Amino acid sequence: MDFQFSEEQQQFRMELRAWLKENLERPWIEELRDPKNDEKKLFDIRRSWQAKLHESGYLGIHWPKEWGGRGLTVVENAIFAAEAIHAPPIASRVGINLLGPALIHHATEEQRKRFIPKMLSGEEVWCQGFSEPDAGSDLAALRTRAEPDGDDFRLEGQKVWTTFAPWSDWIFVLARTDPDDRYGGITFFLVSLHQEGIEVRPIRQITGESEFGEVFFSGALAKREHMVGALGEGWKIAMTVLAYERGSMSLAHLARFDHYLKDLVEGVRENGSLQRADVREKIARLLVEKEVLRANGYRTLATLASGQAPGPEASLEKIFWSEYSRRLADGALDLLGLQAHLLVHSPHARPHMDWAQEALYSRAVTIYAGSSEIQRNIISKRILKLPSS
Amino acid sequence: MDFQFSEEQQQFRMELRAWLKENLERPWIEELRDPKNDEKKLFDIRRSWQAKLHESGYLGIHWPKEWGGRGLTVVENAIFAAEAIHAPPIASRVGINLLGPALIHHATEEQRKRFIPKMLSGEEVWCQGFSEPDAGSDLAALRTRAEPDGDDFRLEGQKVWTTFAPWSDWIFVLARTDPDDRYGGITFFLVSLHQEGIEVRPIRQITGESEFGEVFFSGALAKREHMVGALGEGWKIAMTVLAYERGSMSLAHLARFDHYLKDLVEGVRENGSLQRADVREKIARLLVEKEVLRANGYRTLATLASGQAPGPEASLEKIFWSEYSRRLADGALDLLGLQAHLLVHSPHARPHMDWAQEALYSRAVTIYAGSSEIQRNIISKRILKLPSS
Amino acid sequence: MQFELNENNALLKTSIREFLEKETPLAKSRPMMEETQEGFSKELYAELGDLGYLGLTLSESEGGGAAGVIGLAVVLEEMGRVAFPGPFLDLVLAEETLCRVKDQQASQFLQETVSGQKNVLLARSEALDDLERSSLQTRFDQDMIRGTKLPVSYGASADVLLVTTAEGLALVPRPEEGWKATSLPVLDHAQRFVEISLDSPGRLLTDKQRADTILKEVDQLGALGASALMLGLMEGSLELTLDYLKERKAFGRTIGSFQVLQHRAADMWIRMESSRSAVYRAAWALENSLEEASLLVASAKAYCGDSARFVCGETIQLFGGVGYTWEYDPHIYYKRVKTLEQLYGSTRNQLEAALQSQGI
Amino acid sequence: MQFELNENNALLKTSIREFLEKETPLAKSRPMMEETQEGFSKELYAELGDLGYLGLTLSESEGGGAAGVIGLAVVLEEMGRVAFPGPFLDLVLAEETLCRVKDQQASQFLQETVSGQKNVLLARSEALDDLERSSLQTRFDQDMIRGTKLPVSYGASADVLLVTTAEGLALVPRPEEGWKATSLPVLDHAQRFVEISLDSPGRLLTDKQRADTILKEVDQLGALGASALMLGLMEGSLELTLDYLKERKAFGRTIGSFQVLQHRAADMWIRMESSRSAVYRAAWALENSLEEASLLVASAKAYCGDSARFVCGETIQLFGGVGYTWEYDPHIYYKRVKTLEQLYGSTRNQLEAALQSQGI
Repeated sequence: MDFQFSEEQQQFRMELRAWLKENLERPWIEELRDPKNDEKKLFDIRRSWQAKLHESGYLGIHWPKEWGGRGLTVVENAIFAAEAIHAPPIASRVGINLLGPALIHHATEEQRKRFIPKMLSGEEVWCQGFSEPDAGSDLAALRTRAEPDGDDFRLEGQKVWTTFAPWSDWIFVLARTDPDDRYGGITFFLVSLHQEGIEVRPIRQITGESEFGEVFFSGALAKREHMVGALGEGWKIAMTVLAYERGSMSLAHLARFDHYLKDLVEGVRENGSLQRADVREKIARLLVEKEVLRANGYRTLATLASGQAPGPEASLEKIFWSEYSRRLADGALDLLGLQAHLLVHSPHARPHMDWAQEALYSRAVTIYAGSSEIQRNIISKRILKLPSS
Repeated sequence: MDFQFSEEQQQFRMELRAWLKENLERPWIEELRDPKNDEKKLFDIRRSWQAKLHESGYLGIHWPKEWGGRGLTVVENAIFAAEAIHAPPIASRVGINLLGPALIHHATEEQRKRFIPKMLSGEEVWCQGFSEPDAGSDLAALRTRAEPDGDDFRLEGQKVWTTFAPWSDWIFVLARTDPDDRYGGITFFLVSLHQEGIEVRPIRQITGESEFGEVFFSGALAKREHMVGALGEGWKIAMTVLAYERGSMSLAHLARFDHYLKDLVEGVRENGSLQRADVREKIARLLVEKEVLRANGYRTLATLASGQAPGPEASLEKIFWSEYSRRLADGALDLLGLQAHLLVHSPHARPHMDWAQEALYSRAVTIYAGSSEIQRNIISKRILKLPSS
Repeated sequence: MQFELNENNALLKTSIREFLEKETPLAKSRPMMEETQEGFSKELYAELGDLGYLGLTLSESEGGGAAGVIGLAVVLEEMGRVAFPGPFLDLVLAEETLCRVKDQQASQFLQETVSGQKNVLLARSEALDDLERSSLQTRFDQDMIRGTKLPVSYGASADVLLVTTAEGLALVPRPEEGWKATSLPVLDHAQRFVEISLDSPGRLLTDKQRADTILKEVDQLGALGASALMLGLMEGSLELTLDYLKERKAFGRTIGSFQVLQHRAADMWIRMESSRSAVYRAAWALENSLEEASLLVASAKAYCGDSARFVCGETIQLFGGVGYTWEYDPHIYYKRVKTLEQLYGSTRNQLEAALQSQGI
Repeated sequence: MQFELNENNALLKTSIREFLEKETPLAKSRPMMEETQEGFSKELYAELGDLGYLGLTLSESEGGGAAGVIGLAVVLEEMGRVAFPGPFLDLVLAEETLCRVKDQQASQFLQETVSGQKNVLLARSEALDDLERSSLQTRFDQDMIRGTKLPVSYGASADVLLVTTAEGLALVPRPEEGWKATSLPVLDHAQRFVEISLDSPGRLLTDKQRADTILKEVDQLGALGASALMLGLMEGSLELTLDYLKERKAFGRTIGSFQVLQHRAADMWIRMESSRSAVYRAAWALENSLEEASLLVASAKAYCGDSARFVCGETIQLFGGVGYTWEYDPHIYYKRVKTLEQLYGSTRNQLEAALQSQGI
């Protein structure tokens, strides 16, 4: 039993910290607060930050060196996530965190050579084409069709909740190649967004931003050489992608939560209520749960570091961090009052934290990447082996 | 809109209060605390208290005068429940609160004459034979059979969770008269416990008491003249019994909760923690919820007083008071510490309140009389009209 | 014991519902919230004035509708149901303040507010949080009001402000050059808050002691009104939810057939109906000036706040992805509720008030 | 980063589990709780001594097993799983106190406790609630200890008490005529608490300052131990629940096929597994004397308390009627948990300790 980072890992953290001090010019929240930065501009900042990280070897930290990675482990990757909390998110987060590992496991040599380097450099930004308007929680109900066209395929259908679709270059798509086989009739394609037969429309979120988009396919080309795995293996590959989505990110969220809770404590200190016993109890519960979340995160990290793939236990972490995130944001809005409601560019807004955005965003996290309800279904069926109804 | 008691009702309350002052010698909790009182002795006290109430016209307050009632309304009945909080519970609570109204609505003239007067006087104590080991939440799965025997019937089977079975004289039983008709094959019988073919075994509860019992039938006689309603009408009658069980008792519970919360406030005042903001918040929430419970109770009372039968809305009250009862007891155990864990006869136990008993009992109330899960099923199906799965 | 509305209030409920369903279903009102500077339609408020809704609670001699507290609750519940935008409740509270000060100029402004010609609004708070301050920083001195008030609800639209100062309650008509009003955009994009720095001529209406008495009464009405709004917001939100649960399909079934979602909806309904009991019992107690009104109003506000957070939040969850889009309506309800939890006496302050009302 | 137990602890887990499954399944241990005066089997504790479990955490030079904090957590988790009765944790804490005082008589008592011949127990609390008191009322004066301690866990079975006094920590062997020990029966019928009035000869082992230092360390072990017990109680309770959900039928279905009950069970499992992460991370930090140990131990105790209340309470609910009977086992778990929430640093005191460990 060991919940500690090794000396080498601590060394990595120190070097990274120094590098960030040198290279990160402005904390991300200041970019967000800067009225000159529209959404497009902000995305460009993410893109160039990604390029900078790539140059310095801080992308694909736990990927094999042969694929442009640093050849370290998930532990160093988690350290990076924790340290880079004030840096811009990278542009191709979805590509690097979700598609990358899937390509390393399931793609051909040619495909890896073709896609991984440009994914890392940020030259090609990726988005994810899984969900559809009638296939959200019930992902296998997806209806986007890939119709054979010579050696290749033509896509017809629609994807939704596609993060950063408007600024992406490529999309990885689950498409139906057999209408009669619910799971075995799904295939995994890599598809260029820069072609005819594709239309991208932004979706405005309740925060007012348009991080998401819809992608419409009407005869867009999906090349056979860009099919990952065999025909009909899409579901299997998608499940490993989703496991990565659920499993490996607790520590990145934790770094956010550390920062947020610190701001909340500062806030109640400033408004003079930190000594109230009711305030203390609420903050203490948030502190305690955060440590439990961290313990869960380290435990998963230990499992992953020992080479095991993320299993259904990942559902626990997804539920915990997403529901914690809601309790934390609600707690801040309760304890800081309307100050925490102020939008980031408002006078009197807290300088280092955008609580309004976080409070709204915390309503999304229990829905996306498998809703809390779906995760509990998974636990009760796959772990507790409770019978189907 | 009016949430007030009329002048006549206030007058009734004042007279009752005076009567109680005169007639109640010892608060019930002192009887409970008295080591000389075993369970049998306590039940005798309940019996003689019931007789005293009956003499003075305080039983069946809202029943028609012709059936020995006082001819007032559910409102006066609720006032009685609130005022008599320190008095012993009556012996035949189940008979008077549940069976009585059902007999008034569904029984024949002869049956009413035969059973109601002795039920009121306490000469005959009643218990309820609905649940079975394999028919709890799923009551219609009951299997106790009533086999024709000449004009009459013979019972075979087993009932469980029969409150006060060991000290009762009669039981009202749901029995199956047609094995192939789930709902229409159930009939309602009044059955004497003092006969061959009946065995009563006490069930020990987690409090250590044996308020409940099991009743085993092996050929016990159920007379046709004691069948209520027609053959196969038992389910319908049972549903009105259950509606009374759910619907009319919020205010009796409220009187308990008023007393409990008062004790909790006294307790934290005595231990010196009443000024802690965390303690204040917890108590305030319990106070606020109790007022909401009262508002719901008055609203139901208004509905019942206008002559309407209790509907599926009764499920709301059952859920609210039972879950509130758990929050209240848990709150007391949190705020008073081990003092609230002490059994009633222990040194240092709170003099006017048995929190340990209440904390355990509060785990039963969300199970009996239709579990919280069953009540939510009823609301979602019958009120919100959500589709069956 | 009776829970039904009396005839007048039942009629009031029908008429305001008809009006709102015609004039401000969300399809019509969202552009007001999202595309106008004021955040509401001045024409519509003028119409509300013409129809008598703006003077709802005032006595007939003051040109009002004498609808009482229950009538106010009825109207606000309906407004909540469609997430009606603008300062309706704030205007009512300003009116209730004006009619208590017995001042000629105040009476004139009162008439103009009732008829929808002028907006008189209260400016009281001096901080964004809900913590109690020992004293007000805004001062009245030699016919001038100096200080900073924030947040002031819809303060940019005010023609006259009723300003609390350390010396008492002051009347401050908007000066020609305007106040220094800084916009404070918040999570609820439909709301308009400003910070107002005052260095303006004004007049003291009452001394501090009398002001405190008046505002304590007005605060009870504010808390009750916000509770009724939240009750309505829960209704509107739950209606959306039930429709969606009955229509949306997943895994080959209507999602409303999943037991977990059924029980969630049952809990939402329990919260809503219990809030209804609490709001109307409190309204009745306040209307009849009963001793328990303080406890019941505080209880209603605290309970409705917690309940509406749950109901309107779960609506987003049950809608899934589309619940997080700007296009769909659940966020309108949720955001409004989050703001109302904090205003008109925040939940934690109401909890404390409930205790104090019982001498605890 | 590694979560698995090392070889020694894995072996320890296997052996204690075997022992407990053989010696004290609930069918065998419930009569100890329910029908004996002591509430546990002295023979069994002697056997635990023979097998070395009573000196588990002590160093080898003290005749102990040197199993460390993680080893202790392993054993207590298993004891929780079968709701093992008696003062095991209390004995460990007394031993840990004795071995820190460096006193010849204390060392002798330590040996006798390790071998299961004597029960040495701590007597510290002077009130039934968990509120902090400014000073101890029990006094040491002229070789006499005078005062009242309550509740003292299993105090009636003690041969020697370690008593906190205003002057420091005192050693009080049971006098021939016995103490005035009054039984304090509580909700958890398996527990034995007494109130002890002392007017007995005794000896001061350390002064107040040193006693505080020692007991602060012992308290951390106590909180960690109680957390591990609660983790085990959750495991035992959830095992019962899952078996029941898979076997019991209603409405023509196995009740475990109802989605609402599935999600409840999922929440119970989440609580249990998260408690496991928290307990072992805290045990690891304490074993390695890391700075974050204070935070992690306090977090584990607070989190396990809330979680075990939920898990063991819902077990009763999911069992339905039979869950409320004496005969079935769910109440054994639930009652134990309710007591543990209050003892070894109550939840609210641990929450405060967590904050203070961070300088908040």
